[in-house]
Amino acid sequence: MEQLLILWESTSLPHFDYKQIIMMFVGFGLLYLAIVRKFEPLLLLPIGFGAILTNIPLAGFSEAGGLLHYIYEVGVSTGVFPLLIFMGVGAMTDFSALIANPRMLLLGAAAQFGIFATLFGAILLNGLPWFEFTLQDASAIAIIGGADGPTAIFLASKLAPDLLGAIAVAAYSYMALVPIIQPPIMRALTTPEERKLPMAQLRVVTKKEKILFPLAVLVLTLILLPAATPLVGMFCFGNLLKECGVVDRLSNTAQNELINIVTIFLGLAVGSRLSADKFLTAETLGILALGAVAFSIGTASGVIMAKIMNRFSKDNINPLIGAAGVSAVPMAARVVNKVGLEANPHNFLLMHAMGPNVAGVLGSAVAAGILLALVGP
Amino acid sequence: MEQLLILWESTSLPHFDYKQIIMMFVGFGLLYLAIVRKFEPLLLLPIGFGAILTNIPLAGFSEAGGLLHYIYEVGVSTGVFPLLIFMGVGAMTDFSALIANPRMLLLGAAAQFGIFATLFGAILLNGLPWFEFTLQDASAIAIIGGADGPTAIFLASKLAPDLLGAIAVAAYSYMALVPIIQPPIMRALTTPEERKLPMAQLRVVTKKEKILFPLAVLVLTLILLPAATPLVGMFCFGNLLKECGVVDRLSNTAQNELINIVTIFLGLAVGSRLSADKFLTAETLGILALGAVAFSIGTASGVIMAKIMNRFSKDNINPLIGAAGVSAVPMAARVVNKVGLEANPHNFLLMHAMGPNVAGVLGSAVAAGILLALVGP
Amino acid sequence: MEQLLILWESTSLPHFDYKQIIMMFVGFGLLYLAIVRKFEPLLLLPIGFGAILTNIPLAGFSEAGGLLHYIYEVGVSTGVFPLLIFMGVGAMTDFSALIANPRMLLLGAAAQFGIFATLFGAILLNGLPWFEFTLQDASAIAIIGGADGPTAIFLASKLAPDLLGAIAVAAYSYMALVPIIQPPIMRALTTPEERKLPMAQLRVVTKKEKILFPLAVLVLTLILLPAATPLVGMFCFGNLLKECGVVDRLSNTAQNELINIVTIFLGLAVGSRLSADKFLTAETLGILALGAVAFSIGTASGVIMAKIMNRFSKDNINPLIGAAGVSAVPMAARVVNKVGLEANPHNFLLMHAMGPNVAGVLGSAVAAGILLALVGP
Amino acid sequence: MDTQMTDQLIEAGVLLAVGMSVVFAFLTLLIAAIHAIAWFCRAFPSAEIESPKSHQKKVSNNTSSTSVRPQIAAAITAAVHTHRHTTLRN
Amino acid sequence: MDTQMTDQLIEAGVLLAVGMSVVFAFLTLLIAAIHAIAWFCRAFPSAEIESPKSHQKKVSNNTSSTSVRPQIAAAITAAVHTHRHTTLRN
Amino acid sequence: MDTQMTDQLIEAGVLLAVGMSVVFAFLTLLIAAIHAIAWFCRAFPSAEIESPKSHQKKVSNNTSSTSVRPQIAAAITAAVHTHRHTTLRN
Ligand code: NA
Ligand code: NA
Ligand code: NA
Repeated sequence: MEQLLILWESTSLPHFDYKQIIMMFVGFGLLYLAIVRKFEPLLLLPIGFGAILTNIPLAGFSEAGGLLHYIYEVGVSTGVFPLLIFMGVGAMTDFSALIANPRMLLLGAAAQFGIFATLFGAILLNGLPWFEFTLQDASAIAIIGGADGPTAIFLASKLAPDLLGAIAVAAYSYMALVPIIQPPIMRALTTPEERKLPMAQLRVVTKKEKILFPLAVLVLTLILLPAATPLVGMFCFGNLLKECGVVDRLSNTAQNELINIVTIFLGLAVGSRLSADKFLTAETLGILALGAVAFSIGTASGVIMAKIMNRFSKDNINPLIGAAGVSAVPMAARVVNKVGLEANPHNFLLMHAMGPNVAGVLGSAVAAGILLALVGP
Repeated sequence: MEQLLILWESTSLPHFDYKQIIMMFVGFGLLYLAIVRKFEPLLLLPIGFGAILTNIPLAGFSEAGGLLHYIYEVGVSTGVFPLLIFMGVGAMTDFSALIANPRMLLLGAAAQFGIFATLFGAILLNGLPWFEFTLQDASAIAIIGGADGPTAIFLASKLAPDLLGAIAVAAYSYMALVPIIQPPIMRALTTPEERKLPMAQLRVVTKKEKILFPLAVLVLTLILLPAATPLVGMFCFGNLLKECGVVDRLSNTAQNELINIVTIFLGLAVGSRLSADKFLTAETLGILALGAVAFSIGTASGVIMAKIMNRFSKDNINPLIGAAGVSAVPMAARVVNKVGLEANPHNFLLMHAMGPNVAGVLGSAVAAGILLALVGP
Repeated sequence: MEQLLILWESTSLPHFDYKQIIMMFVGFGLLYLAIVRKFEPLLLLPIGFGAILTNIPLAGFSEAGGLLHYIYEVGVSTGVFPLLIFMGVGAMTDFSALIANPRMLLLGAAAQFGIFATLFGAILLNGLPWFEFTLQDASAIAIIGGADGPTAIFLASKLAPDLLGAIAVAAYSYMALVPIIQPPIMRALTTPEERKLPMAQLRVVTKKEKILFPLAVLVLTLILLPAATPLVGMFCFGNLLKECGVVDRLSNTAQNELINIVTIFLGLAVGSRLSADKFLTAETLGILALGAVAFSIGTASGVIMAKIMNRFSKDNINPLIGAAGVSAVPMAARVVNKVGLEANPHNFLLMHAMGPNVAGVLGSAVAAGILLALVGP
Repeated sequence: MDTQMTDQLIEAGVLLAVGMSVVFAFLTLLIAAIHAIAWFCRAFPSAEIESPKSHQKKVSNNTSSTSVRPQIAAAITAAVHTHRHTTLRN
Repeated sequence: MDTQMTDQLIEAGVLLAVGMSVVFAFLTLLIAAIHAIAWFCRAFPSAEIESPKSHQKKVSNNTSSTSVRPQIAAAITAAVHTHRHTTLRN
Repeated sequence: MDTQMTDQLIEAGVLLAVGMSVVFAFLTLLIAAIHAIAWFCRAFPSAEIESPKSHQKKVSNNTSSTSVRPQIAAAITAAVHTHRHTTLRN
């Protein structure tokens, strides 16, 4: 009889809190989005699974001695995993389109307006009784507008670790929603004639330029914005591994096995932050709302900047490509291409949109550095 | 002269304990089994090498600051390495045969009788003056009957860390000995007619079923047996990575590079537990004996259960496939196939035996969870 | 206004120390050597990048909480990374040429004279006012003459952690300079007739011999020089993984993904030791000078030993192959082949030089073990 | 046989009974779950998640299985091309 | 609207102004840098680092991309060979 | 030259003598060991461990070298098939 009681006590049934059950459904929801809807599955699937595991009573995944606890402490609270992901993304990124047309950097800059504008939104939400975002919280939330997962996780781990789970989920969800969020904004801000604009073919970029580019980015960053060097530095390191041509072994490993291993662990660790007390709060709703705002403003800013540049440029600049400035590589560029083809079936904007697209990665890493420098601990 | 003395003192010769020499021969014996006899070489080769290294005087591999000490502390005493191996095994496992014929799970359940029956053996051994197994020790030893390496290592690291080396060596050795241990038991318990029984072809399983299966296992486990979720959860995670079809990058890495890296480290770390004071004891002999008992009982239980099921089933169930319920994937299933072909050269049982075979993995993970819940710390 | 001041304070400009700027130029210089001159790029590129990152003011890469700090503490100060590299190198090394002609080991032994002779040089430098090398420092510096990167890093991490950066840079730089340093010495010590000497073809080596070889090396080391077992043991482990033929999965991973991942981290971590206070010292100049001396003496000793052996051998021994005894695999063997072809365009010495070449790896690991045993902590 | 061992044997007996019951109960429930899944999949057959191409973003899949195809394609093209020329010349 | 929020909003405004200025300044400098690089590469075109084969030492590159080619080559040879025989026979 | 340096130089001399002796002794013993191994392998030539296929269990080897072959085979089949059709049409 006593044994039966112990057995009953060793099931989850007498220990379940309804909030944990809700969080497990959130986890299953993320798995659904990842598998069926194909929303950024590489991250959302491990995040969803981690969310389920961390909310199991008695299993202790995220308590001292638990698997997810170790992974989180080793890789996320130190900031190591997002930086390694960034290195791998750097080793996968081709900057040719940007080097051939460097003005595209201005579009990547303009799209960061979404980040800084969202700070206001977060503070205004504080007017409502359910919210109490500090400026650090607001900054970590606003970076969702940068549409860059590892940047968001890195900044959140430094500025607002308690919000990390919700911020990461929001960031990856909105990145996956780019094909739904961006087109209406792009169409609203452009005329059909603008969307039809063809662009001049890009020049060929030499290998030497591609090698010198990450070094130039590194030098500018270390002089002007050293707080951004962890992110930008590792990104440039990865890109240099790829472009230098003498360490293909390391470049291949950085963009395949290493990033895959780290992605599995990072996803599980982020998922382990989706505990009921941290996620089932008004803040999470606020974060989701603010993320959407940040994303939309960033898209609009990029398009508007592109319209302005088109007016003052002697070469055509199709305003649609401004939307790619939010990053979300290469999804945003593909969306630009698709909306462009709707207006003009012979106008392939993909390569032209890759310039602002990768510029957006740099732009949001720089924005993260500014926030770290000005409101960081 | 003094220098010569220092030199002499810096060789192993004046420091050798005869027990260390014996342990090195044990290590070389494991290398022999791995390389020449091809006994589970992926684990036994690193274990054997680790056993040699850890017994070298003055080298300090397993003392504070030594390589094997770090690896053990990071990966085995935390339980991280066996869980990652389990994730990788999950990503390699195809549950089609089981989903097509779910009754096979009963065979995987019956074979766990070997585990629980062995508890008696361990306690009876305490009647002899050389043994003093606690119930925790007995449980960690009994899990050898589960014929699953990472499960045995994980449970031993939690319940009986001092016996971990011997338990791991016994588990992998007996898994390698499946083709020798099982056939006599299988033949003794079945008639030639039974061994000739053909089985109906398995139906095709849809991708959706394969995706939902690991999730169903996870849900049942987290509700009924949360203590088993570290093992079962990571196994299901790996299987979901494989089956979902949207994260092939991660699935490939989990079943190749990541599991290979962890296997190297796990093997070395387990080998580092083969020190003289822990291995050259009567307990080790007891563990080897009990392991063989557990294995044999498990095999017999599986076969007997299959005979019972065959009697009450309208479709034929060849009793041989019950032997595959101990797990030892895919060796046990191959042995079933071989013994079946001896009786009927046209009767290929391999696919039918895969069902109980993978059911055995789940069964022993569940048994480990029960032991953790009821006798765990 | 205050914000602008904060912004100014958050750039590197008011925080730069001129020494940091010099060190960054050192880092860019290493990148130049790696990318343009192709000097051991697999290590020098990450080292150079790490050197730049670690000298960025405010970024804190090598301070508590910084990425490079974590990597260094986890992998280099524990000695784990060089040992894993050595395992991978073992898994890449083919000892056939040495097993076919075991006398070549004497050339690998002779070339270690460069290491021990350099101890005198380091102590004599102490006569100058700028140097104060301890015997431990001198030993760590002298190992540069072993022409083996991971051995040098491992020994330096144990004997002289403060000099690790300079020693690693010197070791890899001189390994890359083998084609420039060695040929003049080789030509000065040999006559054209000697350089033309053809050598007898090597016999075929069986698989069994190749499996037993690493075990024999391990046994000799663990008996006679246990202090060398971390290095030699992991090297033999890697080689056994390769040769045994039953764990190709593990062997492939050890010589590809695992060594690549560790190389990236090891390079960055070594680079993080190139801080101004540790590198911009007279010691560094001394280390560079002594490294060149060690290398040259090692080369000369190998050639002279080969001349002596040629005199007493019934088979021809081309004295050039003695130069390969310093290790620097396979660069030194290629240089031997090239210099040999200059003298006799039909005389391919590459395979013959591989014997002393791999013998040199063992020789310097043994020398490192001796230094650890006699002057170690 | 002393008392302690008797106690331990009783405990082991309880473990055996409880353990095998739970193992059987658990795996029997799993049988039911598999039947339920099979029923569900027959009831709601969706082609949705059967699409072979996954929309992997941001990280191009450079694993051998995918990266080989273009190479093979190019090689085949070249081979067939070469071959046709060869056969034409013959 | 209380004072604290006003303060925060002012702070956010400053952050917006400073942040966007720095982002634009930074990326504008980067535009200049790219132009400088392009000028430098036109001024000093070097074939030196364009050599396709890297002198990788000590570590042979066993990645799939390189190891596949010989296999494919062999396969193609075999295929064409087989095919020719087949067509000859037909 | 002060006493300390003289002491250190003597110590270095001892290290040199001892070190080179040990290195030579060690590697000479290794020469003997290699000869012993060669003798052993000639004396007991076993075909046992020469079998090319390793019995790898539980972990299927999905490395590129093995997984490529079926793909190539399929591709070749397709290519030859296509080609034959093409040539037939021509
Ligand atoms: Na961005
Ligand atoms: Na089992
Ligand atoms: Na050497």
